[in-house]
Amino acid sequence: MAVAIAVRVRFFARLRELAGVETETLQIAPNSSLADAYDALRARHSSLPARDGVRGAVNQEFAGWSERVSEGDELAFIPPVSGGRR
Amino acid sequence: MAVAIAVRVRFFARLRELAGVETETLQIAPNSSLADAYDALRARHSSLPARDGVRGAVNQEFAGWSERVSEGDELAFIPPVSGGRR
Amino acid sequence: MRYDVTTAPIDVRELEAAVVHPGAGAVCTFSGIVRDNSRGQTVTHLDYEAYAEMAVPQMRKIGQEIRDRWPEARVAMAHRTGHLEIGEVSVVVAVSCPHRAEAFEACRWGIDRLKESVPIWKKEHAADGTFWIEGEDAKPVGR
Amino acid sequence: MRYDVTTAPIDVRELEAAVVHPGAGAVCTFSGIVRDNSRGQTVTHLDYEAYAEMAVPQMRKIGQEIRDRWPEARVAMAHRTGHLEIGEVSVVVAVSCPHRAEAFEACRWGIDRLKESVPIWKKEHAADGTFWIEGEDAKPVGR
Repeated sequence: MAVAIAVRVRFFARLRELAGVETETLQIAPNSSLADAYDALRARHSSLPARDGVRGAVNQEFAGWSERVSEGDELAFIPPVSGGRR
Repeated sequence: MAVAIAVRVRFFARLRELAGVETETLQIAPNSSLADAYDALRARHSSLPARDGVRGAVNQEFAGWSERVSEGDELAFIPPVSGGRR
Repeated sequence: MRYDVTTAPIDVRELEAAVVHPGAGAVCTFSGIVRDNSRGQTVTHLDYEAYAEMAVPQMRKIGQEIRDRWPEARVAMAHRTGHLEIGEVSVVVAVSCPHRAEAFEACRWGIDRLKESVPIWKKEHAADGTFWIEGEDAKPVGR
Repeated sequence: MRYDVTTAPIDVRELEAAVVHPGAGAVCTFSGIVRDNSRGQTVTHLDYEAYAEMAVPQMRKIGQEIRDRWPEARVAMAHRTGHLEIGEVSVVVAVSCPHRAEAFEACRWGIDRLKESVPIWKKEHAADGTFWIEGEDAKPVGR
């Protein structure tokens, strides 16, 4: 079994500015969750905010924090969308 | 006091076709109501329908059947507007 | 505010331009289009007839009623008359507001009021004959 | 059905043309416009950023949800990205239906869903600074 898998990470909008990067590659233990991936990224980019108020997406679909990530996945961490008053 | 006043009458859509005229002048007793005017017109144009389902307007404003008409008024008799399904 | 009854094709963008201003964040536009069917029958074309001297003031009144309810709304309305082919625009109501909820509500209220109180009539030419459309009723021409 | 995320100005008429067909009697179009004020402050311009590879599929999904609820609806959506000036159109949802009630309902449902689930963000340049707009919150850039 592989010791690590590689996933592609994308940050958007305010998170992109806080992380200081737009895309990066993350090496993470097999069977990690989306939450594990975000925590690993926060360890690297200390200005990233806590998970609440952030949504994750895996392969261009919104995903829950407990979703498992796989080799080659595209993860995205995104702040609330612009919404705007109705 | 005048023995009669003159009002201008306009018919629209189906009523115009049933009356066979678009505009005409009606001589009517002073102090007549819009209903009186319509009844006088029905005596003249027998194919005009009964009042229910017809609306009257005086001087380009919807008016009740009991509204008094005055010399020189423009009366209009109009079927339900096209409405259409919501 | 702009209110037209016209035999010329309606320019929807022009009506929207008439309601847009720097404080308007939302524009809702309703367009009524001539459909190819009605009452389960094929429609070939329509004729609209208006009492124009009354229709335009009635539209203006609806515009004022909208402003009473949604004071920040700006409104434009147009109804076409005469011969219309399938796919042509018969009526447009455009409303701008600062935000979207009121733009939708005001526009819908405007077209509903227009359809019940503006003296314009539709004559439908269909496979089964020619009819005046009066609210829910279709009355054969000549009867 | 048509779904665009684009840096070019949005052609509203083109989107409406994409939903019109001979059975459609009603078109409801919502346009979001850049307003000159927000949070009581003067706005000078906006920047929109999209996760385009996800935004277009999310729009398509909303279009399918609309068709589940209003099977006769046809839908077109577009969102602009990049630098936008006051008065420019940022987003459009156009829906056609046979009749008007469902056209209004489907269009409103579409823009509400778009605003909550399509990954596009607004950066507001205002008199009091530059902010990312996140739902109800305005977060100063860099914090």
